[in-house]
Amino acid sequence: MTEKIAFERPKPLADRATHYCPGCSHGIVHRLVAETLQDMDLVENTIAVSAIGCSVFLYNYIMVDTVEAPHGRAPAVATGVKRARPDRFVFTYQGDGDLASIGMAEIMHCANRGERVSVVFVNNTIYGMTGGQMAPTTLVGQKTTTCPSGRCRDSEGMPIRMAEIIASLGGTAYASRVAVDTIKHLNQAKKALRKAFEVQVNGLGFGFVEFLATCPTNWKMSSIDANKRIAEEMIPYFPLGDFKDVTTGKGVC
Amino acid sequence: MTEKIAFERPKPLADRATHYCPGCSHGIVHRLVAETLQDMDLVENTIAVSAIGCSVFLYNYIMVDTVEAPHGRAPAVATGVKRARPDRFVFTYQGDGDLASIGMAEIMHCANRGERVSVVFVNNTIYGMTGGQMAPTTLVGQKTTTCPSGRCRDSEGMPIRMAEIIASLGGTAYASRVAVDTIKHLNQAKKALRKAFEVQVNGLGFGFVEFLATCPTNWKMSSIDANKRIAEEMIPYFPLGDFKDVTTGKGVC
Amino acid sequence: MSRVVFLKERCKGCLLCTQVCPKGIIALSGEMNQQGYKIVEVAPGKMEQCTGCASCAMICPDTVITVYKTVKPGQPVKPGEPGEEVARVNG
Amino acid sequence: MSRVVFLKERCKGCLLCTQVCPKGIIALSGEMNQQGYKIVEVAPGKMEQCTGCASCAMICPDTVITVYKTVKPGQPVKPGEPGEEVARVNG
Amino acid sequence: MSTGKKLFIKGNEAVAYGALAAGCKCFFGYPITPQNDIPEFMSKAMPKAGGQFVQAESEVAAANMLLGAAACGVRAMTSSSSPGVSLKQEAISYMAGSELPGVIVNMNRGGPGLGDIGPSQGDYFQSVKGGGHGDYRTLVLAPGNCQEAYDLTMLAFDLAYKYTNPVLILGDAILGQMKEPVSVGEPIAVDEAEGGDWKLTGAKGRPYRILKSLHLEEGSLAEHNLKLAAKYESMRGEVRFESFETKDAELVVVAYGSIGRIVKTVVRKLRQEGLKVGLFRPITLYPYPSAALVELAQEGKRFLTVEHNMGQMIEDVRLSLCGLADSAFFGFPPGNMPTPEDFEQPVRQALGR
Amino acid sequence: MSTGKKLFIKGNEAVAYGALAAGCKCFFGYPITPQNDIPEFMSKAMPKAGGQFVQAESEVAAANMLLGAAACGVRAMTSSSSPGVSLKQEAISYMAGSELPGVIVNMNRGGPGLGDIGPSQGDYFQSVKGGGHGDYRTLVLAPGNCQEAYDLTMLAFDLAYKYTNPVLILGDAILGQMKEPVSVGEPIAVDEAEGGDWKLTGAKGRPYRILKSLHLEEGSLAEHNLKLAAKYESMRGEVRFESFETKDAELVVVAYGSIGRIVKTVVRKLRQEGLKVGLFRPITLYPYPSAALVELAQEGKRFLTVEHNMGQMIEDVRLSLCGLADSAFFGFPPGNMPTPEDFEQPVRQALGR
Amino acid sequence: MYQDVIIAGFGGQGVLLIGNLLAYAAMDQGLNVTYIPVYGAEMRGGTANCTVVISDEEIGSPIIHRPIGLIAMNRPSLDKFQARLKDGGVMIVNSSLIDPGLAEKTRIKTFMVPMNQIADSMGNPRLVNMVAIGAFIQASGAMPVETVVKSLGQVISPHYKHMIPQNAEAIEAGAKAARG
Amino acid sequence: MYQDVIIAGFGGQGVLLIGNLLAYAAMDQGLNVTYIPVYGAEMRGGTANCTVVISDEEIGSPIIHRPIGLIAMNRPSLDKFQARLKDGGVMIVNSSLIDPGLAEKTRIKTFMVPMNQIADSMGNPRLVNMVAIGAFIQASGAMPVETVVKSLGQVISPHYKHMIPQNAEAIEAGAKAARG
Ligand SMILES: Cc1ncc(C[n+]2csc(CCOP(=O)(O)OP(=O)(O)O)c2C)c(N)n1
Ligand SMILES: Cc1ncc(C[n+]2csc(CCOP(=O)(O)OP(=O)(O)O)c2C)c(N)n1
Ligand code: SF4
Ligand code: SF4
Ligand code: SF4
Ligand code: SF4
Ligand code: SF4
Ligand code: SF4
Ligand SMILES: [Mg+2]
Ligand SMILES: [Mg+2]
Repeated sequence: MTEKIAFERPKPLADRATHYCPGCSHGIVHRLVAETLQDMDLVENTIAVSAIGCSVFLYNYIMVDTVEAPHGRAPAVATGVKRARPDRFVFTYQGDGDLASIGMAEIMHCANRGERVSVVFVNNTIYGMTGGQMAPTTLVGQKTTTCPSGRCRDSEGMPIRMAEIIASLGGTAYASRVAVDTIKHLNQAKKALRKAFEVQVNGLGFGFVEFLATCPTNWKMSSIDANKRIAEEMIPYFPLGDFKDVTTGKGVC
Repeated sequence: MTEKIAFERPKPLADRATHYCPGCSHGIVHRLVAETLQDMDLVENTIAVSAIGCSVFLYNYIMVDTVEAPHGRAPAVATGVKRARPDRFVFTYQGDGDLASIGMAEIMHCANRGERVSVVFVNNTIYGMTGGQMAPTTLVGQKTTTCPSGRCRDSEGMPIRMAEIIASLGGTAYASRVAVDTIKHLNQAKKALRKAFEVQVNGLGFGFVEFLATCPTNWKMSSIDANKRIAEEMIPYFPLGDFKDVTTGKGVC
Repeated sequence: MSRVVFLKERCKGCLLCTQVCPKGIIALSGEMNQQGYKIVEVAPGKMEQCTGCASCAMICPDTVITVYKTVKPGQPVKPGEPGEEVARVNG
Repeated sequence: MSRVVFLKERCKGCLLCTQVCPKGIIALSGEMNQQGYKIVEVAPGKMEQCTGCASCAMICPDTVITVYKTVKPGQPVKPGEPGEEVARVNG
Repeated sequence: MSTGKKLFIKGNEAVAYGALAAGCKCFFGYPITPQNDIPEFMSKAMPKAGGQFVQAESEVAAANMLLGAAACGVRAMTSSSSPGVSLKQEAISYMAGSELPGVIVNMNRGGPGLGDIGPSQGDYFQSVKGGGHGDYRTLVLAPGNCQEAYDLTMLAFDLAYKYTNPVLILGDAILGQMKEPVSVGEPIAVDEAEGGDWKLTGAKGRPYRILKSLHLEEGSLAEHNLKLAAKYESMRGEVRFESFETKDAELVVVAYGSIGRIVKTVVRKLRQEGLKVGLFRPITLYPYPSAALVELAQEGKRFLTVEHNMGQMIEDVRLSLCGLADSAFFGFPPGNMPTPEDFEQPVRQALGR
Repeated sequence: MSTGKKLFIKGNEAVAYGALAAGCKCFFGYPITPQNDIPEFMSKAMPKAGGQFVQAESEVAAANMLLGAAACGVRAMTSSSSPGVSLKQEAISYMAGSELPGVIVNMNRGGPGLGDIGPSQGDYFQSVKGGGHGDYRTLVLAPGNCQEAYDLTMLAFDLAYKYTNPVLILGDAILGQMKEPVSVGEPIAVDEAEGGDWKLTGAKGRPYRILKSLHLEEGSLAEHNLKLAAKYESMRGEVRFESFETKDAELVVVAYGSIGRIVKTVVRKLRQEGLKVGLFRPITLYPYPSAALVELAQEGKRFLTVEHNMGQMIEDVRLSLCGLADSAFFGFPPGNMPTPEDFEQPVRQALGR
Repeated sequence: MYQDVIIAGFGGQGVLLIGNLLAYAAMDQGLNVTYIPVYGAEMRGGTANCTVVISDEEIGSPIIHRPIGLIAMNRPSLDKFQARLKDGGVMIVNSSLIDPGLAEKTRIKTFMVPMNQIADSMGNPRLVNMVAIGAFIQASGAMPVETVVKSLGQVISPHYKHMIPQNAEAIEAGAKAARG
Repeated sequence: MYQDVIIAGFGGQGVLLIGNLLAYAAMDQGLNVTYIPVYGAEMRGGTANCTVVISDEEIGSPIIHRPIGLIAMNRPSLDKFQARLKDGGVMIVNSSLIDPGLAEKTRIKTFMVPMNQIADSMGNPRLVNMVAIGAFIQASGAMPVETVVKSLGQVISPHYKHMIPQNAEAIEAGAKAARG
């Protein structure tokens, strides 16, 4: 009988403490990204584009060449990067305020042009970094600091389902929604991430993965309760699955 | 036997020559808008938001209170107007460069919030005013001054179908695509416009009509050929019809 | 007989009206207006074929055309829409 | 017996690992690290129940946990994925 | 200007209370530190006041919503901090060009780029010279304490309507986050007739109106620009400033906003030592209180301009004094938290003691 | 700088040719009059040059694409006109903060707001003082003719890389639309090593790199700002200007860009009458050629600043001359097309003849 | 040597093309030259104009308020620019479309050229602009007519190369008309 | 009358609350007061601090580099701020968490208060901040202890009104500890 390492910190993940709150999903998604880069041997060929949000310090944790984009503009910055260096692997890492609110035009057009970039989208239904304001993804009824009596469908609209919208655009090769709340979902998430990276590497088009994630701090919940909320409240509104996959023909019209 | 007027200039339409090129669809759409305002007795209660494009002079032709929005931002300006004067009737009039390119974030969020405003969207697959550059709606293969060998799917993506995307958003009460090339289509267009206005008046949500329109000048076609292109090239890619109608339940999930 | 009246100075000669007239009675006139556009007309003598359908007017981007429809008294111009009654000008 | 090793200084006590361990062997330790967080442990004597499934490690947002799996020689850690062979430290 | 109850509130909240008191009925926000208290407060307060709060999709959208509400003659406001204010520049230029009133708050943070979330005066140029395109000016008010934040916000709405022009409130992260007692009053009754000759209400019983900045006919934009220039000139009367211990001062320190008050501590301290130093604190940055500076220069005083940036307002000081006196400059770089100790040495040095 | 064939091209095209010659490999555009020739030209030229043309969804996106390409150390450019340039301000501030090289062209049109599509110098403040937030500076080059448009565009790329800083080219609708003969050369071979110590290429065989403008740790932003300030100071050596008939001039007219050349016609005419007038035309607006102006002032000359705006560069002239001389000002309002006749009278008046 | 001219007419009359032609001819002679069109939204109105300045010295302003040369190809152009023409300046008037009575004749040197007739008589109405430029070159003496003819290849696209001789003829015809 | 103080501790220790409490008490006495927290990204790190300035004159700087008062509720706070305290200043040290040996005792007036013990002994560990402020008020003589007690209602939400007496007791306990 020998012993093998069944799990250890992936190498591209810096060996340091993060600034994230206890239980915050960003750490999990970072790990998945780092592992996938490592698995696909992309680390030394990658240029990452970090966005503004709690994950702005992405570059302190995932050790790849990185440029910081202004809030919401990571897909435009990534377009510039990829056009400048078409042979490099390029991904953005964005929150829901960043991507679905201020950055809506940039993500739509980046996807539609079919830029060969991959987008890691962390949807925690809130503006984390700025202290818990309403996001376009905030669920109806969810209380935030700018919708203190809960998001009201009538005046603030419905949460936006980005993965579905992105899937409907011509340049998208792969669009999926995953969650980080259970081991099963984590395994699915990793597969989805790999696919989103692969479509870029294979020149097929734009890859997009939406992660349903927690923000225990601004949800004012324990990590455990926050984690449960993913299954109880988020997945019913934000269904998991692949919405487009050119490699299987799904969602392609 | 007496004689009745079967058609005359609607009163809200100014009795003056327009600056539009011969055969340009903007004139037709203006007439439809003016007629519908008149039919619904909205003229004196209306605040229009004009956008930047060939139709920037909207206020010279449709005689209602009007504010000029920066390029692409008409839906945000309209939001401000409607929130300031919830009892007024508010519409924007926007081109495809304006609405689907630079103004993508604003139109998406205005629709998603369910602002009680109506949007008249004139899709002529090109930047008219600035001299014929590629728009997000430019058809694949269509030559423009910035895609001189024709829009290429691989690097510039597919034409964006706005009516469908808008229909998928929570706050949208009505979203439709019509054309101005035949009398039949014109009759449908007028009905659609009326519905888009009615959902606002009835407080049901956001109303949106996409008009497939011509730009003979920048298409470098005669007006007649341009008109034919609507049926031959545009409608096959941009299907006509209602994509969402909360009054009938269509497209509502 | 119904009839159409062109506001000549507004016509830009785009010819869209010529395409939709079910009677095919609109055509280029050879005349040019002050804007420098060659304009259309209903050829002399053809006006009596006009049905007052207003197709030409509806497709005209420049609201050049007013359409007068001859109707039996009381008959609405379009179903449901009362036409404005005007002095009878022409046969 | 498989086993897990906690990098105590990284643990933030979020308890997510405690929820996913199929053996339920991870729990709060009563100990606090220098960051000021109450951290978790596998209670003394319970480690032998560990299957090396790595669920705890996968859900940990702070990469606190390293998982060592005891395998028969040549058996891959996860199907298709060769595990890195290390010195056998424990039982 | 304000009576009634005294609240212990942040500068951000003081701005929000001031807006409420001025009859603000529409607020358009977007989250950004260090001004989040404003939209958060307004999200509760606006509905209660019978107004509207919208969290816009971006600062670009928020500024354009402001433009829309302004076109209706409804008192409206937006607030942000540095990067967000950069995004509002196009709309501000449009508002100025279309002569629309509205209040824009900038709680200045460290830049350039993402910078940090600490205090800074790095946006002086953007605010005062105009970060947007074209020849236009916005009134710029720079409160130095929470009461002023409240009072000047009220004033900002009046000025916006008086001149049908956007008005900027330029604070910083200190002002926004600091709490002080503030006297707040009940909302004023906004004159129904305000904006009556231009605002959009639907063209009932009057000719229809157009609010625009496009002027294509030959000469019409030039005429418009001359008219605007005359308007900006006419704002000169709105000049405000604070003079503290300048009367017998040898050295006048010029500083605005939070830095002005921090310098005041230094002035007090040095005065106790018998050093003849005073503080000149511009409260309006546009119009700039040049005439008052000139008067001081004519009295033979020397000057030191102190800013929490690398040198911006110093240009306006020098332009004011041109030919009469020069001003020394001390720039405290954004990214450090300013305290009186940081300015004492430079002031002593300028004093030559 | 340029040899080879002579083309008869618009200023817009000259800029595009200059970019090609400088080894520009990425162009990000968005339509706006009067600069559409640039993206239109580039949409053909870039693919041929083995580069990339992207019509961005907006000017915001175009500027951020520029930021991305710049981060890779690839020579890249974007172009626009006034309202579009307002939208680029946030990204420009980020590029300056992150020390990224890139060229931004502004073919200034009339403002504020939508304004018109004619020439204007209304964006001087935005360009030179910085329309974005925070303390930063961009080099600003103001060509006065098509050959200069070409030459300065080439120079802009070199300066952008020399200082790892954005560089602005400030023209106007006249420069953009005017055709002149221009000598153009073959594209230079860009040094492969350019940007080698910072550019992102994937961290193969070296530590990974971060390009950012966020500095949260205490004092780190301050340090960064001090470093940037020193860099901006070091740009002073790049000063360029043209002196025409200033030697024996009593009056020096200061004017830049298209207005500079229009004034030159006036100077020629008045010289024929024996009037002692000269032209000082700043070519770099940042750094501003203050030292040269000071020299002229020391020779006892008088000054008249002429701009196609309501008064912006005049501040830099006055700041340069401070204490030595004043400058009269004549502002020709944007919205009118400037001709020599428009400036003749003001120049005569300033001459006092 | 200094010459400037405003060339103005309807959008379809080829005004900008002959402005360019003149500029190329000047450039081919080693002269300095600027050309600036009125562009943009105004263009759509149907009238077009451009200004060409030619000089052996460096050129200051490319925009001329009071030109010494004017080609007025239609009535609105005459109305707009005639009064601005400098005393003693040269004006070419398209008498096919403009009532000769409207043209000043004493203050300036006016040449009435029936451009449309001449072009029509050559069997191609689109040559009207070439007639105009021919007349101007002759009347102003700005350069030899052949110089302009030689530069035709630079403004006529290779696809229409075969049209060059006809264009040259039209230039000559215009020059002849100006010669009287 | 002039008093300033930096209050610093772990995020959960209620540092900002007692800063506010002190400010309200000053305000209720008709004094000028400023309060400024360190906020934002730094907050997440787990330490928090705020500065309160009280004066009967107009207050200049709300930010104090060299305070005359310091409440150090944990070790990092002592490390960061002790050296900055002015000579003769007043420092309250939480001796439950901080090794008393680390505190300066001669240059400044130092009061060791076992805040956690005292709070725990009162049956509510969360009262630790009230103990601290009580000690400071007593030690600095900034104002009567009752004034602060009276202002409790302004910082404790109506929902927790019933807790006011217990908080008041903790303030008294702190004051007592400082009295010696
Ligand atoms: C232009 C601009 N506007 C606003 C901000 C402030 N800001 C920082 S992060 C952020 C959004 C954070 O939310 P999200 O993208 O959902 O990321 P999370 O923190 O939730 O992971 C905002 C609005 C900014 N930095 N720049
Ligand atoms: C910020 C900004 N960018 C660009 C422009 C230039 N511009 C004017 S109209 C227009 C778009 C016209 O296209 P479209 O919206 O399709 O309207 P159309 O003319 O085709 O009806 C553009 C890009 C502008 N005015 N402002
Ligand atoms: S605020 Fe929310 S998103 Fe940000 S680190 Fe904390 S838990 Fe994560
Ligand atoms: S350019 Fe096109 S859209 Fe504009 S007026 Fe002409 S035909 Fe219409
Ligand atoms: S009304 Fe009908 S029939 Fe009469 S001319 Fe018009 S289209 Fe023809
Ligand atoms: S459609 Fe109208 S503009 Fe066109 S030819 Fe007919 S009448 Fe004239
Ligand atoms: S590896 Fe599996 S069994 Fe072992 S502690 Fe972790 S979750 Fe439990
Ligand atoms: S999941 Fe990680 S951080 Fe959370 S309690 Fe377990 S080991 Fe600690
Ligand atoms: Mg989020
Ligand atoms: Mg269009």
